[in-house]
Formats: sequence, C-alpha cells, structure tokens
Amino acid sequence: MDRRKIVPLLSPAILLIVLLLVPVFISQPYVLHVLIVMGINITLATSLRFIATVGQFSLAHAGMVSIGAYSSALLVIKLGLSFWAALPLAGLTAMSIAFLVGSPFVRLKGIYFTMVTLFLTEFITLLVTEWRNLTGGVQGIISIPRPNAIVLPGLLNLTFASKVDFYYLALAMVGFTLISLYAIESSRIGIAFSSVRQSEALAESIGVNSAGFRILAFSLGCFFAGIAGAFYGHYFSAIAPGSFGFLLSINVFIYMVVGGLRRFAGPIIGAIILTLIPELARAFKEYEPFVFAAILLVVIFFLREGLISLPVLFRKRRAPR
Amino acid sequence: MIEQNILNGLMSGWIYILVALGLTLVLSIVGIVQLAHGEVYMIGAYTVYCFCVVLGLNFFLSLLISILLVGLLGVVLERFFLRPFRDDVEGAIVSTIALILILQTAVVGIAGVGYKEIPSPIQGVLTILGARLSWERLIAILASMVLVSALLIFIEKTRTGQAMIAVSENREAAALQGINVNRVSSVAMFMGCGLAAAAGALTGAIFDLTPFMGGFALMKGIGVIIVGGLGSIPGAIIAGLILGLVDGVVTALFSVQVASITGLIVIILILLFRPQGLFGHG
Amino acid sequence: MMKRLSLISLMVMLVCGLTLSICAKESSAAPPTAETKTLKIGVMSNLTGPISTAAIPHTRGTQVAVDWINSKGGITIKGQKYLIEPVIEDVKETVDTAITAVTKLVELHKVKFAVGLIGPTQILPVTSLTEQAKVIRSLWHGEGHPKELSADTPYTFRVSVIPRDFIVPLLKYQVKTYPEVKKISMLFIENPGAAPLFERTKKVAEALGLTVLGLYVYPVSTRDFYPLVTKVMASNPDAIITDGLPHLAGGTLKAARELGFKGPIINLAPTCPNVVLKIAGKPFADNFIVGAPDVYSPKMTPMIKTVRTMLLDKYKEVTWDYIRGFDPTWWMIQAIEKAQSLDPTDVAKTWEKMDRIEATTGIGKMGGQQSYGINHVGVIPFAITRMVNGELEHVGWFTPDIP
Amino acid sequence: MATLQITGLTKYFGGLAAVHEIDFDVNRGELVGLIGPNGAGKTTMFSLITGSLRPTRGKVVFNGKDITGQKPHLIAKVGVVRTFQATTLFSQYTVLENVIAACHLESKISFWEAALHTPSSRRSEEAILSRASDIVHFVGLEACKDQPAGSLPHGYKRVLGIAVSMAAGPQLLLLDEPLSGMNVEEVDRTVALIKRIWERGTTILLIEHNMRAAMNLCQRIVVLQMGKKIAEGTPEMIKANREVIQAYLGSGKNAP
Repeated sequence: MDRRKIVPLLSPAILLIVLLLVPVFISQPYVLHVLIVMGINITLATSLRFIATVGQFSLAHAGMVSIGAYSSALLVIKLGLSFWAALPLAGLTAMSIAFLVGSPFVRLKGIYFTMVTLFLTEFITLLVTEWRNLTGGVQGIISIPRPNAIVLPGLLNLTFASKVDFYYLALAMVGFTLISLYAIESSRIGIAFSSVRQSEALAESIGVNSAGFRILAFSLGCFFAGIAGAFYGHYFSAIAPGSFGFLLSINVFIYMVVGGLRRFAGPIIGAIILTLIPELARAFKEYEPFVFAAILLVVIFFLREGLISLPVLFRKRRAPR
Repeated sequence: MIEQNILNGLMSGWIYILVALGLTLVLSIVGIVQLAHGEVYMIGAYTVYCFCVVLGLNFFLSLLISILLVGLLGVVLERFFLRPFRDDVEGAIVSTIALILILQTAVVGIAGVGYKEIPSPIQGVLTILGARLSWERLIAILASMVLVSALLIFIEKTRTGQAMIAVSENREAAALQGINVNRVSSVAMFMGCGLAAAAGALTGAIFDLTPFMGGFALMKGIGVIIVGGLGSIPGAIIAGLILGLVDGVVTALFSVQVASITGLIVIILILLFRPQGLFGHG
Repeated sequence: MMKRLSLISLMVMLVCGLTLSICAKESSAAPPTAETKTLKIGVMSNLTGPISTAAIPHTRGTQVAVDWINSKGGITIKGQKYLIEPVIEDVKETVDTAITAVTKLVELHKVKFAVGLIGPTQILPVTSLTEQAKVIRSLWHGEGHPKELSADTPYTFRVSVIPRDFIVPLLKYQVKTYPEVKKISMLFIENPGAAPLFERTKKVAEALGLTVLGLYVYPVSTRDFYPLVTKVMASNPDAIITDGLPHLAGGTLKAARELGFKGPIINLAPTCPNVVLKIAGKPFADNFIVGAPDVYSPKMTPMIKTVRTMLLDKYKEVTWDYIRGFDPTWWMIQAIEKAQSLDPTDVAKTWEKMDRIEATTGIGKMGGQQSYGINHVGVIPFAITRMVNGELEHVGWFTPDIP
Repeated sequence: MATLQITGLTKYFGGLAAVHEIDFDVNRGELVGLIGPNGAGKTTMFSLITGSLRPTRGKVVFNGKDITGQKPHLIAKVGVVRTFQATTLFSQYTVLENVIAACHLESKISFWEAALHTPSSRRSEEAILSRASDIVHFVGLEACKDQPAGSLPHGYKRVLGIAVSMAAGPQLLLLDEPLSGMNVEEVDRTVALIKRIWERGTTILLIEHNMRAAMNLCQRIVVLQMGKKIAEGTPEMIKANREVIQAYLGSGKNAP
C-alpha cells in the first residue's frame, strides 16, 4: 500500500484506538453511562438522517425504538431467546413493520409524511400501553435480563455486569450502524436516494423507482432504530411506553438537524453535543430547558447547516488572508 | 344518556375547532406547522388568569384582553421565529420546538407549577333536553361559535381576508398581485394565536391550568386539520366535531383508551386514503 | 470524508475531556471543615415536565426539612457534627433519564442516602439501581406495586401514606357517615398501582358489606371528565371511589356534581383538599372525603404549623404536596442519628426496628412486616378531611393498621 | 418501422380535454417535431407517454410493447426518456455527478453488491465514471464539469438536462423545448448537439416553440391545437398548411 492510501486511514484508526481505550482512562461509571446513552442517540440520529436522505422527515423513530425494545425484551423473557438472537430480530421486526406501514405512507409527500409518522408513534405508544397482558401496560417491562455473557478464554470476557462491557457493546452498535449506513450512502443506492430528494420527477424520468427507494430508506432507517431500542431495553433493564413518545422522536430529529443533516457526520456531532448539554446544564434545575432552547436557536439562526459546518466556516474566514 | 354524550362531544369538539383553526391559518398562510401552538393556548389561559384572578377583572374583559395580547405575542413570534423558516421544514420544526421549551419554562418560572383555576364567569348548571351542562361549558361553545363566525366573516368580507385566501392558495402569485405577504402572515398569526388564546381561556374556566396543558391541545389540533384538510375552515369545523364526538361518545360507550385509539385510527386512515383531508383540495 | 472523520475524532476527544472536567468539578462539593462535615442526601426529583407539578412541591418540602435540621445544628454522629447538603438531580419524565440522574447521584456524588422520585414508571427501575448500590432511599410516593417494597428491597423505605394503606380508615368512615351508600364504583388513574389498589379496595369494601360495581381506568393526561363520569354514573353507584391527583380529583368532583351526582366521592390518594376545593369550586365541593390533612386548619399538629410557616416564608405557597416532602427526609435523618452510623446497612437495620419516630402528623413507628414482607413502612397518624357545602372539615387523625 | 405508436390518446382534466384522440407514429431513427401554440397539450403528451400522467383513453406502444399508464421509471427503463421544460436538475450535484447519477440506471449491480462495495460493483463504478465523462465531453460541458449544477447559466442547464437524459441510455428521447430561453449562438450549438445525438442513432421527438430551429431540425412535424392534431407532415407541408397558419395567427405568436 502506498502512502496515499495509508494516510487518510490514519485519523479514523486513531479515533478507534482512543474510543477502545476510553474505559482504561475513565473508570467513572457515570461518564461511561453518558457515553453509552450517547451511543444510542448517535445510532438513532444517524439512522433518522438516512431516512431523510430521500427527502422525507420521519417522526416515527420513537415508535420504532419502542417496537425494537419491546420485541427483543419479550423474545428474551417470554421465549427465552438469547439476546444475541433477539437483537437482530428486534431490528427486523421494526424494519418489517416500517415496510408494511411504510408502503402506503410513502405516497405522502413532505409535511404529510412527517405528520403520519408522528401519529404512527402516538399509535404505537397507545398500543403498547393498552396491550397490558403482553406489554405490562403503563409500567412496561422491568428487570429485563442483561445480554448473555461472551467468554473466549484468555481472549475476552464480556459478562455485561459492568458499564465497561456495555460501553464496548454500544461502541460495536454505533460502529456497525455508521459503517453500514455510510457504505450504502456512498454506493449507487445513496446516489439514487439523493437524486430522489433533489428532483423526484427527474429521477423517475431516468428510471429511478422513487417510491421503492423511499420505502427502502424508511425501512432500513427503522431497522437501526429497532436495534437501538433493543439495546436500550437490555441496558436500562426496564422499558415503559412513556419513554418512547413524541418527545423522543423530536429529540432525535433535533440531534439530526442541529448536527447538520447535509453531512453524514452531522447527526453524530449533534447527538454527542446535545446528549452532553443536559448533563452539563443540570445545575440549572427547572430552567434547564432554556439552555437547550438557546442552543437550538443559535444553531438554527447562525449555523443553518448545523454544528458540522463550524470548521468549514472557520476555513472560509481564514481563506482570504 | 346518549344526548349527554353528544353534548359532551360537542363541547370538546368546539374547543378543538378553535385550536385547529389557529393552527390551520398559520399553516396555510405562513406555511409552517406551529408546534408551539399548544403553548400559545396555554399562555392564553394564564393571561386570563392573571387579569381575572390576580387583577380581579371581569372574565369576559380579561378574555378579550388576553386574545389581543396573545395575538400580538403571535405577531412577534411570527416575525422572529417563523418567518425565517417559511421554506424549510426542518428549520421550522426546530425553531418551534425551541419556542415550546422557552414558553413552557417561562411560565413555570413566572407562575410556578402550582395548580391554577379560573373561576367560572357564571356559576350553575342548566339542563338541555335531558342533558346537563355547566354554564361555563355553554359559554365555551357559544364563544367558540361567535369567534369562528367572526373569522369566517372577516375572511369572506374584508380585503385582508381575501388576501389571506390568495396567499394560502399560492404565495408567489399573491405576491405578484402586489399582496404584502408578510403583513398577511402577521395578521394570520395574530388571529391564529388569538383563537388559541380564547380556547385556552375558555378551557381554563372549565378545567385547571398547568404549564404543560399545551401538548394535548396541539395533538388534537393537528389531528383536526389533517382530518379536515390543511387550510380548510369548514373542514376544520366538521373534523373538530367528529373528533370531539369520538371523544365524547366512544369514551362513554367503551373507555378513554378506546376513544383515543379510535381517534388516531380515524386520523391515520384519512391520511392514507385522503391525504388532502375531507375538505382539502389537491 | 476522511477530513470529516478526523474532525469527529477531535470532537470526541474534546468532548470526553469536557465531561471529565465537569464531573471533576461537580464531585468536589463544599469542602469539609474541621468541626462540621457535610452529609450529602440525594434528592431525585422530576423538576421538568408534567410530573414536576407534584414533584417540585415535594422537593421544596425536602429543602425545608434540610434547612430546619441544619438550623438545629445538623446531626451528631459519634461526636462528629454533620450538616445536611441536599444534592438535587432532575430525573425528568422517562426511565432512561431517571437512571442517568440516579447513576450520577450514586456514582459521581457517592451519596449513600437518598429521597424522592414520583414518576410512576421510574420508581421500580430506580429501586433496583439503588438496591444494588446499597443506597438507602426514602420514597416520597408509592404506586403500591408489589415489587416496590418487599423482602428484596432492604434499602428502600416509605414513610408517607399511600392509598393502599389508607383504604380501611377511609371506607370505615364513609360507611359510618353515609350508611345509605351500598353500591360503589371506582375511577382510578391508569398507573402501575391501579390493579392491585382495585383488588385491595374491593376486598375491604366487600368486608364492609358494600357492592363494588366496577373499575374505570383513565390515563393521567385526561382533562375533560364529563364523558368519563357520565359513563361511571351510568352504572349508577351510590358513591364513587377515586385515587386522583389534585387536578384529577377536582375535575372528577366538579364534573360529577355538574352532571347531577349527589352521592359522596371518596379519594383514596393523599391529595391536598385545599387544591381540590379550589379546582372544583365551592358550589360543587360537597360530600367529598379525602385521606389528607387540610394544611390550613387550626386543628393541625404544631409541627405541621411550623413547617407551614417555614414554607410560606420561603416559597409563598403551601399545599399538602409541599409538607409531604418533609417527613421522608426527617425520618431518614432520625434513623441515621439513632444508628449513630453513616453506613447504610447499619442505618437500615436500626431504622426498620424503630418503634417511635416523630412525623409532622404525630408520633409513628415502623411496620409492614406482614403486609409487605419487610418492616419498611411508616405507620403514622393521618388525617381525613371532608368537604361539606364548600367548607373543609378536619375529621380527625386516624392511624392505619399496617401489620 | 414505428418505434412509438400513439393511438387515440386522450386525457381529461376534470371536464375538459387537454389532449383529444391523438394518433401518430415515430419511426426508428426519425427526428420528429411536436409543435403548437401554448396550451395545445404538447407537454401533456410527453407526460402521458412517459407515464407521469395516466391517459383517460388510448394506447402508447413502444417497440410493439404496450406501455400505456406504466410507472415512469419502468417506461424509462425500456428506453423512453424525457427532458423537462423547466430546468429540472439535481441542483446540489456537480455537472459530472448529475450525469453519473443518470448512468447508474445502466449498471446492473444488486443492492448487496453495491452496499458491500464488491469488486464487481467497483468495476462498474469506474465504467460509469468513464461513460459519464464521455457524455459530458460529448455535450461540451467539460469546462464546468465540477461546477454545482444549480450555479450554471441557463443555457448550460438546458444542455446538462439533455446530457442527463442521454446518460439514461434512451432509444427514444423526448426533448421538451430544449432551445427555450437560449441566446442565438447557444441555440445554434444546441441544435448541432441534437443533430449529433440523432446521428448517433437515437430516435428523437421534440417539442419546440422556435419555429426556424424546428423546421430545419425535424424530418416530420406534428401540429397540435387545443389538444387535437391539426396537421402532420414534412416542414414544407406544414409551412404551407393554412390551418396551421390560422392556428398560429389565432394564438398571435411565433407564426412560421
């Protein structure tokens, strides 16, 4: 391999090493916890952006997280499946439901699609609240078992008793999500998505099946939402319908936009920063929402392209000199 | 009992209509789903509380003041938080969400989270063909009818009203005809927020006030405008009554939960099979 | 893309550093001095979102309890003086936010004693967390869920009266006051405790010779009670049993009276009667019985009067929700002082054996061995208040029997 | 023989007919013009042929295959590609990317191959890149191939529109007023371009207002008025046809 190939791979390699070593330097469980939550949010925000690349804004993510969380919890508790089997199944459940409801939904354009997804979330929440004998009603499901331990003698020993193990699981989840979504987006499928977003008429005139790609994007995005949901359930070991409402959908949406949804890295930055803000702003007690709102406004007014565009701006500043 | 249920339904229906009309005005003219509409409704209620209870003014006077003040607040909000995001969905969502947080937290800070109640302007209960109804509920229904007809007349009879229709049909074309779109937007927001404030105040006299009463109103409002059709006033009225009756009657026949599920199913079916709504065009 | 990746890596590192620094800053609170040390008490409170309506008053009650104890020079353990420092964390609305906040309290602030939490779905997940960490937690509130307080929760205590424990006195009083009432319907909030509460109430009611017509459950978000009450009245009961929060109870009462329901309405929840009265409005506030004290009544205990004035001075308003936040902290401090130790296990051992503890409502003791399988429930005198044509009447103090 | 056969094609909007009982053929390798005053239903015809509108009545047959009312992307796949009157482009893409996006229609790579970036998919990516740059070269946009399409001058946008449609590998190309809003030498260049495309063996049906251009480009011309076909024939015949002259004088513009 010549240098041109190696050099660009360097910074992600460094990043990976840093991330792998985090638990060595940071033993504080609370910090690890925040990082894990961050991982969940990154997964959600990135997958939501993936749906947005075909030009449709979904507020169904909370509903899909809920479906993922419940299906994996129920599969493990009621059917005694292993977490490692339940995790992908949860994703697939969310994906297939997204596909079924998505097929009629994608006919709806713009704000209509957003609205129907919003009500879809409401509907799912109501359903899991009322289907008591299966979902445990308002209380939801408590004491969801941890993931089954992975033990390779001498090599690694993940028992998921500590936050460290969950940190690595979250890291794996995020890695998997980012790599797959980036791979798809950078392939010709991504180009098709983007062409549908930019001009549906033109895309169809050159043979792009826009409806098909909308459904594809929606279901794939929801797959990862489902995965995140399953992780949520087994990490927090408790789920309740109230946790997956309108608010969650909106938060994920905000992570995406504040980070900047034109770039792949945008939602990642958004999720990282906005997961930290509430933690840092706890000191404000009742007035914490002000801080959050302030950040939203600053971004939306002065950084329309999202936080991700900050470095670009600086580069622009420096350019003339 | 059925007439009682229908009456219950009508009452909630009219409140939904007030909320939804405001929402649909803003949506069709400013072109934004004003997610903080629920908070405007809440602030309307608190303003009346302030004038009626704290300063001891007459209820109806305070209602009027509140409609005007909140309307003006609406104009300000439109200018600074909505207008910049006319043509981008995601920007509008984020800025209105920020508004929700700001308004809610502000009210928590000023009025506190404690329970507030606006005393009913006229005490007592009256019986209409076997169904019972408290005066403040009757007032809510009548006031809503008056406000809605006032709105209809305004839109039909005044030039601004016609301008609003023009803008809602096609903003660019309207602008070319020399209509001042910004002014029309301000007017729309003024009226929209005024209606929301009225709805909040009227419900405030019936129920209690909390800084978090907005979310409920918002969801109902969005539901109504979807069923009725974006930008359609008769649609909003019919849809509001439909959803109100669902809440009134289905609750009494089955349960609150079944009622809310039914409402959602209605909304989703409409979205799927008639996305432009019952009365929407195109 | 690679440029962007390197940017992210930078960001991530920066962010980690930031978090660390913040945590470092927060964990190093009020440095202990030679003569007095500080004892941190975790306060888990829903400071934002709808539940804050009930939780903020509880938080203020706790704050006043701490002020009051500190004003008396804090507590002395083995000759060492300690001032209490409340560490308030916002658990918000959902399970994850609750777990985040509690993790912070336990891991970062290293609190060994905590009070609080109201969010119905948050209580159980948080319990398992605090139990694992061996942190003593004094509940503000209870849903009456069987898992909430049991032999498996040696570090969790509850001293505030919840509906489940006050059914007997209330229904007995109802039977005495309204002998004509034979059939009752129940109208409960849809929360984890609803089903068990219904079962228990049914048992008690039938033991008292009442017929239970049915249970009607409504979501906590309900505002308009006309349809609901119309439905309940269709089953035509002589009395309606509710467990509502102030605004829900008030709404129910008002709707029922407007719709022409004459019979008594009994609210099992310790809901502030003054608020209910305000929301329902004088003309409708009749034949309403609630298991909670009228905090403004002259018949209140001296302690309640003291707390009342302290709260009024500090926050300009008082409801029962405020005063209710006082006892959980006060009891815990008493237990710590009695145990003369800061080790949760010792304190728990001592606390569950205490047979005389001061409460705002009078002298109480620990109980619940039989009914809960663990002696972690405060048995204290509690008030019944009745509304008769727009006036509050303090019926008296009743001590529930919690074997 | 006829590549495109249109028989009795009719479209009603509400009550009134936008297009009424139109039949005409386009033979393989022909360059046919579709002219007529504003509102004659020319663009509606394109929408009907390419499936973005469903006809009320009538048939569209392409290479003996009935494609009436099929989904636009399927019709494009069989080789019928249109351009748009408005400059419809992927405006966030550069010129080259626009063409690449269109080329992807050709590549026969499955979802998994693409997502997993298999060698075969990489190879096809490279093939596409070279093909795209060929097309950009062919239409003469090389100079600005890395400019975002949104920022191009109007004339270039139209040309890029044609390039995009070419990249989709059409057998029949439907050009909707390719010359509108162009200055003189742009018109000449574009006319030359269309000729070159045609000479490569692509059958072309084009709507044009600019009569002079239409006349010297097209072998055969179909004239529409008020949704009806009023004339068909060689440019000379059309020039002579009184009904056509009437129609244009009636509509008062672009008389031939």
